[in-house]
Amino acid sequence: MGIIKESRKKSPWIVHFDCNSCNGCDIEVLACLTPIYDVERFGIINVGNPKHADVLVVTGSVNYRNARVLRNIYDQMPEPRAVVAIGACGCTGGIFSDCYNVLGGVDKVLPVDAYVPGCAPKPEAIIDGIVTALSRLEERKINKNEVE
Amino acid sequence: MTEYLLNIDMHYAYIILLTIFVGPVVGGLITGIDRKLTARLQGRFGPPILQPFYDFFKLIGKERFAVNSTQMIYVIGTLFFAVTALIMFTTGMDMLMMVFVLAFSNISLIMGAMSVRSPFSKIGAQREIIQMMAYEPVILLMVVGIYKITGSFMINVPFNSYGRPLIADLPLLFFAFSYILTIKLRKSPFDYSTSHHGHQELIKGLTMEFSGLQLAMIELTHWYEVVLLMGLVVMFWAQPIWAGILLAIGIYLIEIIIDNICARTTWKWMLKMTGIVGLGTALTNIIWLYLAK
Amino acid sequence: MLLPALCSVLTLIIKNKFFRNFLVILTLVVLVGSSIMLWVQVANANGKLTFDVPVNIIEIAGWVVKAIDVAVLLYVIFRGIASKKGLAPTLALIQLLILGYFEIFVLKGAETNAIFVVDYLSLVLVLLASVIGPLIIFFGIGYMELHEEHLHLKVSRQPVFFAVLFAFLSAMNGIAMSDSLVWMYTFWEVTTLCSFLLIGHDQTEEAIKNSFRALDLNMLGGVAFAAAIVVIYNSTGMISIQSLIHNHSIVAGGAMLGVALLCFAGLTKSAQFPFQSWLLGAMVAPTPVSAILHSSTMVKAGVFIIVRLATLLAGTGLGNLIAVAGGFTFLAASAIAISQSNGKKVLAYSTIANLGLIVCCAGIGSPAAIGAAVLLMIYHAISKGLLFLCIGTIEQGIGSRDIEDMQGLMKKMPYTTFIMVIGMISMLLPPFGVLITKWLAIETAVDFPLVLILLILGSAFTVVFWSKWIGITLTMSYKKEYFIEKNLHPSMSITLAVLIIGVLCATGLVTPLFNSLVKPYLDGLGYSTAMTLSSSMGDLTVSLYRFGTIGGVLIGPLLIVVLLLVVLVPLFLIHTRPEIIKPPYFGGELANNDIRGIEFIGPGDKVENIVVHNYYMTSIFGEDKLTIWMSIIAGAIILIMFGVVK
Amino acid sequence: MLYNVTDITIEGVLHSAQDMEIQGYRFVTSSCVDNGETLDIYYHYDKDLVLKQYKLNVAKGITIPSISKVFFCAMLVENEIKDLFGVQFSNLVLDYGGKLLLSDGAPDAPMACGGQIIVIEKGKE
Amino acid sequence: MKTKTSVIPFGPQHPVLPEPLQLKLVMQDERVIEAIPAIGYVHRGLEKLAETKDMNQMIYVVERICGICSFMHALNYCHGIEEMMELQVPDRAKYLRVIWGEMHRTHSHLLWLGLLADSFGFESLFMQAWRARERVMDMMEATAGSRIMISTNIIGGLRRDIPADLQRQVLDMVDEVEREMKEMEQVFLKDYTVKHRLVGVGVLPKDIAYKIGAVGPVGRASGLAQDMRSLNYAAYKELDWETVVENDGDCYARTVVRVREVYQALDLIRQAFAKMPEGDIAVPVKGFPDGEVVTRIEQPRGECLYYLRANGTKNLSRVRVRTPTFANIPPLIHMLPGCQLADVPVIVLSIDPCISCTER
Amino acid sequence: MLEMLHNIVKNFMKGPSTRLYPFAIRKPFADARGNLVGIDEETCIYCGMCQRKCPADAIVVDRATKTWTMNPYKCVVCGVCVEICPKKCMTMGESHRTSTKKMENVVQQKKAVEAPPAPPAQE
Ligand code: NFV
Ligand code: SF4
Ligand code: SF4
Ligand code: SF4
Repeated sequence: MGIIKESRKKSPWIVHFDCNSCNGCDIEVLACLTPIYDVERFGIINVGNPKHADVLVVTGSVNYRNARVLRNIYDQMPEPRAVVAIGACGCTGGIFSDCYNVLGGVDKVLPVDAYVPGCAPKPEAIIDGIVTALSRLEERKINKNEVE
Repeated sequence: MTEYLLNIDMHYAYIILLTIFVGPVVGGLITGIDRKLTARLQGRFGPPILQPFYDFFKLIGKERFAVNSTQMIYVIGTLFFAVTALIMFTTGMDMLMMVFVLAFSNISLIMGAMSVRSPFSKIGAQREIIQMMAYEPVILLMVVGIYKITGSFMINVPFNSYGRPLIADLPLLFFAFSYILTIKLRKSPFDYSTSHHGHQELIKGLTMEFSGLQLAMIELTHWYEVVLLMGLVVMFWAQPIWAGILLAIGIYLIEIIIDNICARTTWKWMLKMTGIVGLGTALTNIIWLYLAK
Repeated sequence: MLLPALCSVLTLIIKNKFFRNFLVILTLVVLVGSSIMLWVQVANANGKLTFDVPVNIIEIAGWVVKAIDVAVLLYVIFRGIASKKGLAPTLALIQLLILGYFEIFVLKGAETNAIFVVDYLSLVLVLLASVIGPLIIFFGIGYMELHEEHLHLKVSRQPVFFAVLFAFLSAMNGIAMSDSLVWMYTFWEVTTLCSFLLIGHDQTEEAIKNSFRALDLNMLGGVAFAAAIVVIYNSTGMISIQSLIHNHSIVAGGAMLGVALLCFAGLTKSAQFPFQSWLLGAMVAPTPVSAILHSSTMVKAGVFIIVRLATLLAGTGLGNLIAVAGGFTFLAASAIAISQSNGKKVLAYSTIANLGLIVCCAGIGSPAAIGAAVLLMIYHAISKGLLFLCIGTIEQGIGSRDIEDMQGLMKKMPYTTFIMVIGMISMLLPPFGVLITKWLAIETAVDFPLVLILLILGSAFTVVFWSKWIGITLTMSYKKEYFIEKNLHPSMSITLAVLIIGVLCATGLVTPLFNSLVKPYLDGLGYSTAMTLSSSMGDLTVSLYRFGTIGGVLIGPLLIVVLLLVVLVPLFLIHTRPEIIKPPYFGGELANNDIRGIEFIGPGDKVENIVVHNYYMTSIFGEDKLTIWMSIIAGAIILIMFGVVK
Repeated sequence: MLYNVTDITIEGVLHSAQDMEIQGYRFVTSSCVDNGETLDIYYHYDKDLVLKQYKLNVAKGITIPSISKVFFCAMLVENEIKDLFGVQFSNLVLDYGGKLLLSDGAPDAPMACGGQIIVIEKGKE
Repeated sequence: MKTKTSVIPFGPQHPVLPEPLQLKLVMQDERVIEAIPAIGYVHRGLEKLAETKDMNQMIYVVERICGICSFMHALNYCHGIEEMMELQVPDRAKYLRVIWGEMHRTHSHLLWLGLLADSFGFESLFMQAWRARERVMDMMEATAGSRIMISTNIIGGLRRDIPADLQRQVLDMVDEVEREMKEMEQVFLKDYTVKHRLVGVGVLPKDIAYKIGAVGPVGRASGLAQDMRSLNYAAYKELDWETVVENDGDCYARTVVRVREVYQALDLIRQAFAKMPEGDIAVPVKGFPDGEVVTRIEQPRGECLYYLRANGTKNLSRVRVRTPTFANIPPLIHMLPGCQLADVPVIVLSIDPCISCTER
Repeated sequence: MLEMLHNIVKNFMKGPSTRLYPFAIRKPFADARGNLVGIDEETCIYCGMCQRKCPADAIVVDRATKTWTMNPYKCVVCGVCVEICPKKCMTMGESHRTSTKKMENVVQQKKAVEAPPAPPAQE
């Protein structure tokens, strides 16, 4: 299935979830979609719906409340899927890692495939990050859950 | 005529095969060009033209998961009936029946969306029903208008035997049809039930709960539908055929432009406007035909 | 025809349940058998079976009939006065007066020598009444048991119930076959009375109120009918329907008023706007009653008479107006149905709408339209009967007839739901009969722009309420424990099965059906080349006499595709079976991985239930808003109708 | 510096709010500070860009009357104080039950003094 | 007939909400009859960090309350401490603060205009707004070294100056954005479909707006002439500007207010450059503050209140932030009931919600 | 409805304004804070000033082993350390740090001392 494998890399649809992000990373993710950076060149669309998405882009650190949401969104994405953690917060919690309501980086909850450092990372860096994560999309892991 | 109809020979087999296989290629290309052009209109670089196909193949290769085990049946239903409608079109059958079959395709999708408990897909389905309520009458009136001047419901008549371009007699109906084309193509300002860009209150609405292969098939259905709708546009200027194709290209361009210069409105507004503009013009045209007789 | 009447008496007497049931079943079988026999006879008699009876017997029978009639009217007056309702007795009184006047002062000589004439149209009605009717009664055996259980009745009122039902059926057969208007009128009144009794069967306050409403409106129709007889006889000297419809020239003048009056009676009986309210009220009755009223009998009697007169209506102003009235009812009822969440009411409105469509076709009166009307009568009867029974079953299952409560019904009562969904689809989608007739209707209505628009808009609305309903029943909730369809009474499940098979067969056999029932009728009317629905090699084409083939579908090539699909789809489905079942998307706040997809975590971390209802758009299509306006418009149309015939 | 500060007692909370409402003040917000044993709660009001503060000093554990009946917008900040300082409010119009900002797993009343800063990953560096 | 109501969760993950905010919507058909917001998805608890980070480090923390109004948070914080310590910030720094502050306002409003366009499905307009915004971001990077967290505020002044050649570039940017804004204004304020989505939607009458505590553009669109810039901070006293007020109180009025504020901000940048004196950009800070202070400044979304309490050590004992969105959520609860589902995103966005600000 | 037409036609005529990153990389602005590259091991005196001033606690300076460890995934690129360093031995790069699949610390050590292998920042 060469063509499918090839296509996977050419059409990574993203779903963006803002955990504890301060919006800085957030708007930089959105800025990637705008004419100046236009990630649709790579087939990237922000679909907003985990069920359609291939790449989960997470900005910000994880707290007690959004951890369950993050988990749930990830659960609803079909394999193959990748997770990109954006910004210092997404990677480790950054400047907030000492806060009482911060669990830490995204990797506390999900397996992360690419870490994008910076605060806030530039759109260029975010594009890099998504591209880095693409290799994860090539292989398709099957997670056998119960089938009704 | 009856002879012609009843004669099932290889001729049909070829047409059917051609429809099934070439249809989506054309549809996909149209979508690709649409996306590229849209990007350019927004001052972006845009995706490659083959992007829809990448998307399609990627979706096929995704993990198959569903919210319930019946979803796939509805998806097959919608795909099948869309293909059937297109086949009915290419083999020149009854237009009215084709419209019904197309509606069935749509209803199948609605059923699929309603078969899950997700609020977004359910509300999307409700809106889709409302949209259907808005555009079905116009399409039916279009069919009637065509019947009025050609004396037949058969699609092959305007293509083969009726000499004049339909648009000469049905300019207003053509306008009404282009108007609802925006609804059918799910373009702004009428993309209520699902939009190309998921940034609306229902996210992806109708297609919310379909993923992977199912979504790919819905996309495929959409391509067939696009081809069919464009075919209907061509029908308005079927002789010479290139004029019709030019017409279709022109209409599609206008659709893209409209998509880019309009905000999404609300369905109440759509109902009102389709009632006034769509039905109004279509009716005017038909009444005019009656009077002209 | 006498058989059901006899049986009616018997059931009344026999108190033993088992024996009664046996009797009911027996009668049913005989009834079905005899109606099929009748078909054979009709076919042999070249489409017109006349029962010639010696004059003296007619005399006697005539007196019997008149006696029945007077008895009915007196009973109505009695009941009306007993429960202090003024309108119905008054109307009954008027009828008595008219009738008396007619008998004494107007009528001269023998009425007609053939009291019963069965042509294909009558045959259709007889078949409907005595095949679907009995089936519904059969269903009623199981249903009524449960029903009475629910009501905690001490003394079973079933004997009365079945007796009335049978009386009803015999009256229906009477309507279908009588040739004399007077006879028909009698049976007409009997159906009115029976429906009154049936609607009031549960004896609740609402039931009684509604039964009187039904009585009032139908009595109004009865007055019209009675008046029609007088008018027609006065101007043409005829009282035989057959001679009436074959004498276009005679009915030109004053008799047209009579025809209009007959149509008026038909409109009331078929619950067209503005007379729809009785049919809606009839929903309080036990479900088999609604089913029987809506599908095969009562209302069908109404449209029957209009279809009967269709040849007279064709091309006249009256006909056009009737078509408009029908089309308008179709539109209005469909629109209001959108705002209804009570399943039975939706069905009721849909019935009204479909009857509107039939009336509309009859009003157009062109042969193709008549063909469509007859076909629709058949299909509608089967599908609607089925749907009513389904909803009755469901109501007993889940204790509600509200559409919203049917969420996930597919998991709760798969058998019934499956059948019901097919039934609903058959009302809506290709390739089922109702749609085919709708298609025919549109194709034939193409010369009447106003009617056409009404039909087109109406069918758009139809799509809305059906698909909402289908959608909601198909919603899946995931737990097996929801299954509650354990002890379905055999009579109920069998009936459903038979009916759904009927729906499927009738669909698969459109052309044979058309050719053996409808086309002969059209031929009998003298439209031999009027319309053909040919189906050589499975293709369906419609030809109209003026245009030749105007439309058609090549079923052949499609059939190949379908066959391929039948093989491929299961394979495909197996191949693409979902690997995982996952809950729906709730914006990320799904609670406890709830696979049913009901719970989400709301504000303050509280677990709450998601509720999604269908849209009813009450602000646009609300019953209370539309009914008045629609009724006013419809009333106006009817007034104009009488204006036209003047 | 802080100007226009008036001290009030717990009885004066509602009264001062009603007073402010009558005088046409706008409720800006309240701020809570933990002094160890007691809490300072400031009610900030504004009129024509001039701030006016009421300062309430209460011991911990005392239920404070909510002013959300007077100023609906106080509902949010009172819920927040409830979350972060563990203060109870009576008659809240919309009560999130201590779950406005925090979820299960998060520390109780984290902003209250003596509440340990939860140091995650400190040792790992 | 009994009324049928649907209950659905709107968010927290939802593409029209760039940030996690959940609304529990109770609807009848598509008419919302009740809306209850749930927040807490972005709560970090950074006010507590004041106890471990010293007051200088705290600048970078409060700056990261929000990536859109980051500079303003730092400004408010620094301004508070300067007031406590009675520091006299050099004039040039004051003007520079105005410039960066207004650049932030410009980009924030452009961002909002884009998101608004997106919320009613006007993708090309979204693209245009964000393209214009990108020019501001470029200048931010050129002048301060970073696009979002420009981190130029320090207690007592600023870290960075804007040299003359950059000033010219910034002015070019101002001209260009103004040009783009003129084009977009036509669409935002005149386009039929856009007006159809905005006019009369989410109406907040003046008295209710005041009572319920609406601030910033939301308040100003309802006729409340309150703009914290007329308080004495930065150099706004020396500049010539007027509070933008509209009276309709609907989403359209809010759009108008923000569009006009973009022009106003651009104008203020020009003025500030013209009036900016030469000189130092920071004063040295000695010692630690003591006491308490409340400062308020006008952020893009409205009035932001800082309550600071210091105890004479390098750590502040309390930093309390009340952000404009926090104040604008009650108006949101008030506006949503009665609207259509399709208008929910528009109304939610019309307060320009910034959840990370709200929850800190 | 036609107000936007003007704009999109203009967009179309002007051609895309997209920066074709990564095929064409724009020169970063002067003095941009792209990423904290690291220190000059030889100049650094391992005083720990940067560690104390860093708001994100991203730097750990070990005086004893003369190691300077920085977690680039925690650093918020504020530039405080660069400014505060008494030796001005740190470099702030103008371009951004690229993303990686694993997080790794930047560890720098005075040459004289044996360098321990770089441990991953997190599991
Ligand atoms: N709300 C808010 Fe802010 C602003 N303006 C502020 O304090 O953006 Ni995130
Ligand atoms: S990394 Fe920086 S910009 Fe990104 S969310 Fe964290 S603080 Fe905000
Ligand atoms: S402050 Fe400079 S000299 Fe001191 S340890 Fe850090 S890098 Fe080395
Ligand atoms: S740049 Fe800022 S955050 Fe990064 S190491 Fe230096 S001081 Fe720490």
